[in-house]
Amino acid sequence: MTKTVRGALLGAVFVTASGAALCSGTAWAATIKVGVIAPFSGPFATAGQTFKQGIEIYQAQHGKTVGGDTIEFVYKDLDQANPAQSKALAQELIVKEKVGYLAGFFFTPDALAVAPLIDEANIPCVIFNAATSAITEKSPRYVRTSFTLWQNTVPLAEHMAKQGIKKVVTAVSDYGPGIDGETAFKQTFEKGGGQVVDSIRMPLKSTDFAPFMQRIKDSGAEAIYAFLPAGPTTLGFAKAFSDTGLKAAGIKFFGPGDITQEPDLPALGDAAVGITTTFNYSQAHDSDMNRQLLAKAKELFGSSDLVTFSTVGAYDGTHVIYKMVEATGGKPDGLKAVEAVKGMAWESPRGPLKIDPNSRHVTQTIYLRATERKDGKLQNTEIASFPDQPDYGYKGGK
Amino acid sequence: MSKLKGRLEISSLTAGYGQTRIIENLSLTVPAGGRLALLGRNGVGKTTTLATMVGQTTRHGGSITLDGVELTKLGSSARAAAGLGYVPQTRDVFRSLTVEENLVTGLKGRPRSALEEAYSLFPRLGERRRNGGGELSGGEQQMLSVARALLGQPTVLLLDEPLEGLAPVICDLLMQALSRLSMTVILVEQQVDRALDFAGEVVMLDRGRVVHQGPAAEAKADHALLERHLGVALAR
Amino acid sequence: MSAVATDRTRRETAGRRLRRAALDGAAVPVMAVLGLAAFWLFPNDLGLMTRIAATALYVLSLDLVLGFGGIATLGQAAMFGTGAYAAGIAAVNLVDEPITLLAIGGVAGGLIALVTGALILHARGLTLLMLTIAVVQIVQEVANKARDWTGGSDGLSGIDPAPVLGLFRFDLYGRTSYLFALAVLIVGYLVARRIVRSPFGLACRGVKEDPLRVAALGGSPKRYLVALYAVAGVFAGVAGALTAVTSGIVGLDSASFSWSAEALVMLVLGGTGRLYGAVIGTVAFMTIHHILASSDPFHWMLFIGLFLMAIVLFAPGGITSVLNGAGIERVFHRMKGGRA
Amino acid sequence: MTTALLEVEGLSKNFGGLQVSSDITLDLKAGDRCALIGPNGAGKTTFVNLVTGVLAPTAGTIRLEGQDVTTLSAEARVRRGLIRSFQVARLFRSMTVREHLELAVLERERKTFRLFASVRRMPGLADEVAGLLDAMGLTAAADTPVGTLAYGQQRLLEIALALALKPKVLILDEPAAGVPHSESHRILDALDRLPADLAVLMIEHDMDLVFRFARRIIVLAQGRLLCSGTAQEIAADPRVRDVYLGSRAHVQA
Amino acid sequence: METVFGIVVDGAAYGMILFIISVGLSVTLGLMRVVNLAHGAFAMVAGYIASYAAQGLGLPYAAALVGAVLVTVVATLPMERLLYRRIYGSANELSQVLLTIGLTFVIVAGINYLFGPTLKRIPLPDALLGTVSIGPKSIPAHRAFVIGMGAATILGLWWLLERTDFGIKLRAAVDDPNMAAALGIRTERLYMATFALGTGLAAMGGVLGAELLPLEPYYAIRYIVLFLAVVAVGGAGSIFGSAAAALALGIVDTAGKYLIPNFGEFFFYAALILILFRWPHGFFHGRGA
Repeated sequence: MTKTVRGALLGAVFVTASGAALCSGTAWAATIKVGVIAPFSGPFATAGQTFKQGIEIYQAQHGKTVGGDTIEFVYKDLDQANPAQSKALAQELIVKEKVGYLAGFFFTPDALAVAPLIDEANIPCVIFNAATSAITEKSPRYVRTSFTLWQNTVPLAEHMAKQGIKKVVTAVSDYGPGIDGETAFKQTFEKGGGQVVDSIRMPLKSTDFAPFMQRIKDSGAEAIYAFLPAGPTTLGFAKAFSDTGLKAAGIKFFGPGDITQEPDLPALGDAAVGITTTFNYSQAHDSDMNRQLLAKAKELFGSSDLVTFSTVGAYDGTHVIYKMVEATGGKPDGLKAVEAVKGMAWESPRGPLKIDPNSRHVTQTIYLRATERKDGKLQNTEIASFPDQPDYGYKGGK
Repeated sequence: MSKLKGRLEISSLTAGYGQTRIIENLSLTVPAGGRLALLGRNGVGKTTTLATMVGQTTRHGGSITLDGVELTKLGSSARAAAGLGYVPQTRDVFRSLTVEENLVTGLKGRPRSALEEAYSLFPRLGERRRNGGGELSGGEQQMLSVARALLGQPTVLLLDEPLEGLAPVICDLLMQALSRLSMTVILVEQQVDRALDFAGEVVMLDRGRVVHQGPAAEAKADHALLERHLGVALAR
Repeated sequence: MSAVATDRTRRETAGRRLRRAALDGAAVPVMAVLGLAAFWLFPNDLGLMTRIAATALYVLSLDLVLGFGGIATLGQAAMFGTGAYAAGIAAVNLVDEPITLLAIGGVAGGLIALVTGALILHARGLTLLMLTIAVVQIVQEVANKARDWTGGSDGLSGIDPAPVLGLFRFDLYGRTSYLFALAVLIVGYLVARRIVRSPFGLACRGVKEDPLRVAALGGSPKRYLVALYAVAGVFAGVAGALTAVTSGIVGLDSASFSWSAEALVMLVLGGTGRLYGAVIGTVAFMTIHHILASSDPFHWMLFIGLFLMAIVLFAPGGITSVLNGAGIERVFHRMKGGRA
Repeated sequence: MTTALLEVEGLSKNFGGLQVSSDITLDLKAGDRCALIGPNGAGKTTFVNLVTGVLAPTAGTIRLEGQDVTTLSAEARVRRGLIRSFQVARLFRSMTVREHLELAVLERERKTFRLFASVRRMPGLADEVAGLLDAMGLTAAADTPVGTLAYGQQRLLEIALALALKPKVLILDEPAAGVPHSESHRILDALDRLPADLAVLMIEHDMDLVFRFARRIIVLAQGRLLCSGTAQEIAADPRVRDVYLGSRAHVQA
Repeated sequence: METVFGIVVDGAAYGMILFIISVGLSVTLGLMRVVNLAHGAFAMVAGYIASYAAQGLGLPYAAALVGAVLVTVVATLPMERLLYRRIYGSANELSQVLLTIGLTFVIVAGINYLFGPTLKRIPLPDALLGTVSIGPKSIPAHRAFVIGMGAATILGLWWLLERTDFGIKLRAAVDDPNMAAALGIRTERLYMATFALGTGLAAMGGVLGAELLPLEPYYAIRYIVLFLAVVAVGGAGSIFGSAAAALALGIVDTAGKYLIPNFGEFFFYAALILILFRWPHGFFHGRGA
């Protein structure tokens, strides 16, 4: 009895509410809003800051309007990986702020969480960082301007095999991207004739890395492939590597470039010297566009120290969004917008980029870099480049 | 000699633990240098009276003054500083501290050399100065507790059943030591004869109230009085 | 004299009890009315409000163990996360009926609570606190390791529940989600209130105050605590499942120490030992957090921190203690210039 | 009538090297009104804890209605009818008088694991609680939280709680301790109305109460049973005076 | 054999850092019954001060260490008077948790505002760079230094608590606060001094441990569980308990990571559960020092 009453009530409430919402919705202004979800507080606040800087640099260089429409960015703080919160924020951005685009996303789960929303609302989502290959498979409206672990690791593994390195230990943080990296490395390196003598998965919360170093030492490897998320753990790992004498023992340190991201370099200090990484961007990249970007950063924020891979991820992501707005004439149509940028190629501060029409992930040059001290400041010096690297992990990964 | 200190006045004191009221409207006065025996059967509020004086119960009303200084507003440690020395019934020797360390806690800022006073009063403590408080026999604990209180040079000493559980020889020894004291003493004791020998005045309590007050010598002779307030045999 | 005083305190406490009983009775209608009013007033914030409703149920489960059983825990998310994952895995592989999913989450949360509770509830104080932390860390690590089932750190996505009662689809605007979550919260609240007022609830309150005394009445304190822990686990599991169903995704954060700690903060904020305290604390914390985080995404933590400290210093019984009138009365007295 | 409800035989307890109870033997029959007295530190509380199962004895046996309960838990003994009240009122401060009694009755009836029943609507509960409240004169205070209750009433509630469990053997640990003079008659009245077939062991310092209540008195000293007998016998026994009045007895002799 | 030796040495070094930070928490928890969740925040504050002193002001490492400890202690003493004094005693543990979490948030936000979210470091002097050989195992000089400082802390605390009047009074107050007060010991002052001691130890640990527990604003929240684990296992208030617990947990953690790195996290918490089953009140329960 009460059940039916409650059901009826719920129904009535629901019908009225949907009616109200239908009437009020769908009036699009000449201002096009882009919702950015990223960590702006908490341990990963730097990432959000670099996103914001990337966007602001791009807007400072290219203006805030596209064909008469003003592009406005709305920032939402998501301090750590929290998919449910990510979805709620995205929903709020879509429903309340009426954004036409979603962007940002530092962590994979947060990006994955919005897939059903962007499909239902038909909104494109441009990922500035989250690097697990599988994300773009989950919705046709994802476009990614960062990198994947596969993309960085495959050329690195090939390079190492070519160098004649035979025995390698992989040491990765025990979570999705880490395992992506481990798998990519193993497959490629063993194909190239090398041997992975030990695979260590380190708990994400590790603070003391000495035992792992002991294990690496005991394995008799000539080199390590390491991946940890940027931040305090990386610092601990790199310091332990040099402190426990592995570096002195001549063991070579390779990894994706997250490990020596620019904001962390001062803290890493000399422990970072000699680490060889592959990555899509270095602050030290030698090009006019990059120098302009750094100059703009200095002008806007007083310093270009923070500029790193996530800055250009956001910078180029903003470019993609501008192109999407241009292609759709400001009309809200997610699929059409995504369609318009498929295959799009352009020159970025990090080099030539192209959106792969299949994976909607950016095909780019991956650089081999050595971390060294130059003019008293640590930098990632590019020593070789591997052009046109796709996301090797797309559909093949896992 | 300067004027003797240690005049203690308690008026209309009502106290207990939390809501419970153990003593009600209790008043008594001890002159400076006086010795008072506080007697009564088990559970009539003797211990509560002493604990209230050092500030470790819930006071519901009344006042306690020492040489005109109102104590009830002060915290426990300030009362000790004002001149109260306390030897609780449970002795409360710090079990994890050695004998010497226990004595140090009673120094109230005096130099460590003063510890010798305690060792000369109770040579036994000197022999056991390195032993843990928890390792002492009952008698030794009692000596320690008394010595610790005396080291602070109190003007009023509150003794709660110091003889409880002690062998007669030890009781004799302890009472001899106590009889040499010159400060004001309030003694709660089950061994009535020893208490009356020691004290000048006696106050008897029953269920939290004063039922008799007078010179100890008189009380000692009045067997009926003792039976009535202290004995077990009087059903009515 | 003293008789008069006790008489007055008795009258005062009777008044407070009356007010508390009134608050208790009014809680459900007030919750329903405010919940529905919010539906119309803030149609754009339904996502947030859905999360608040689901979280309130979660905090309610903590209130059951802490407020009514005296079990201090920093591991309640173990039950929440287990429920969320169980419902999520079931939704991906087995069923998509939302209410069935809630039931699966509840059973999973209850079972994990029963097993871990039987293991750890002999301990007290800091030891118990550490054991609950250890449990939640292990649960999280299991979820991280069981990548094939849970998606590991990528989160478990692809949860696409069927329409509620076969009628109401989960829509983009979150209308169904919100009303569904609100309904589940209210039903959960009613059930919790029933349990609190049951013989079992009475016995648990006894254990909270003095376990030995309960033993002297013939009851076994540990059995009550384990049972209560399991019952609260069911609530936490349902709350986890509700979050999974309405958000469509489960992440490792749902079984984390920090999510447990956050629940504790919200509960203490609202006031323990009253069911509506859990709801009020959740609404207050999450709303304030949301407002601060959106007005200043960079430094909201400072203000949340100050707010928490202010609560301890000025309203130590939580927000509800102010509602209960203790604070208001004092202020009122002072305004009249009278002395209490 | 003649079978003993509670039999204690050779009960001993050591703490470390300290013998706190040694070789205590006694029994209680239905209808017994027995008092246990002794000076501070005589081991009365230890004895109660041993009998009720809070402490495990070093040696000896405890039988309840002929059955050995020595190894049973405190809860199990309670469920068999061995009930105690506490010396310092040990109550649930935030719960009301009524809630206390409801809990006790529900415990007795083993109904405390009913999660979805309403306490208020348990059949027969309200009536039984009302009866207990009435018997102890607590009806007016029924809905007062115990924390704000006058102390004397708390002691009455202690007794009521014990009665709610329908004991066979009742151990009262200083039922009148801390009760102001003006209120102690209420405790006495309550004790007078205890069910006749109950075996009661009372631990008490207040000799008025002991002599009025007990038909048999047991004296404990230094962990041992010193003597037992009627009030007159105990009053006349020099050993009792000795332990209570100290060596004055010798002085007089 | 060499492996076992390596695990023990690495574990001991890690354990010593945990010990230095945790023992302060143990002392305040044991004596004042305050669940001070802001303890990690105090360690972090000291680390930042030292970092600033060394990098911003160019002070040598030793001066930065001493300065950071002093500044931290002086800065937190008003908090003792204004905040902590209201929440002493075990009756309101929940208030303690809420207040100290709130304080932690404020400190985290403050540090984030002042220093930014990036990692900060305290440059080590040359003497602490490089490695030191212990038998077949070479360990970083800095770790050896930390082990030495940990040992010195144990000895220093032992001397302070066992041999000085302050220590005697402190232990007396832990044993029986009422009796201590009745003997004229001013427990309030004692609490203040103990709070300062606890904060000072946290500060020293924060600076010394900055290489292992890197300085970033979330330090305060990230590691508090570790510190609490040490206190729970060691028994609140016990110095040797804390040392034993920190060493045991350090070695267990190290062994787990070495032997089964994929399940390192399990290993640590499983060990924690087992230890707390065997010693539910910690290794040295009830001992004052």
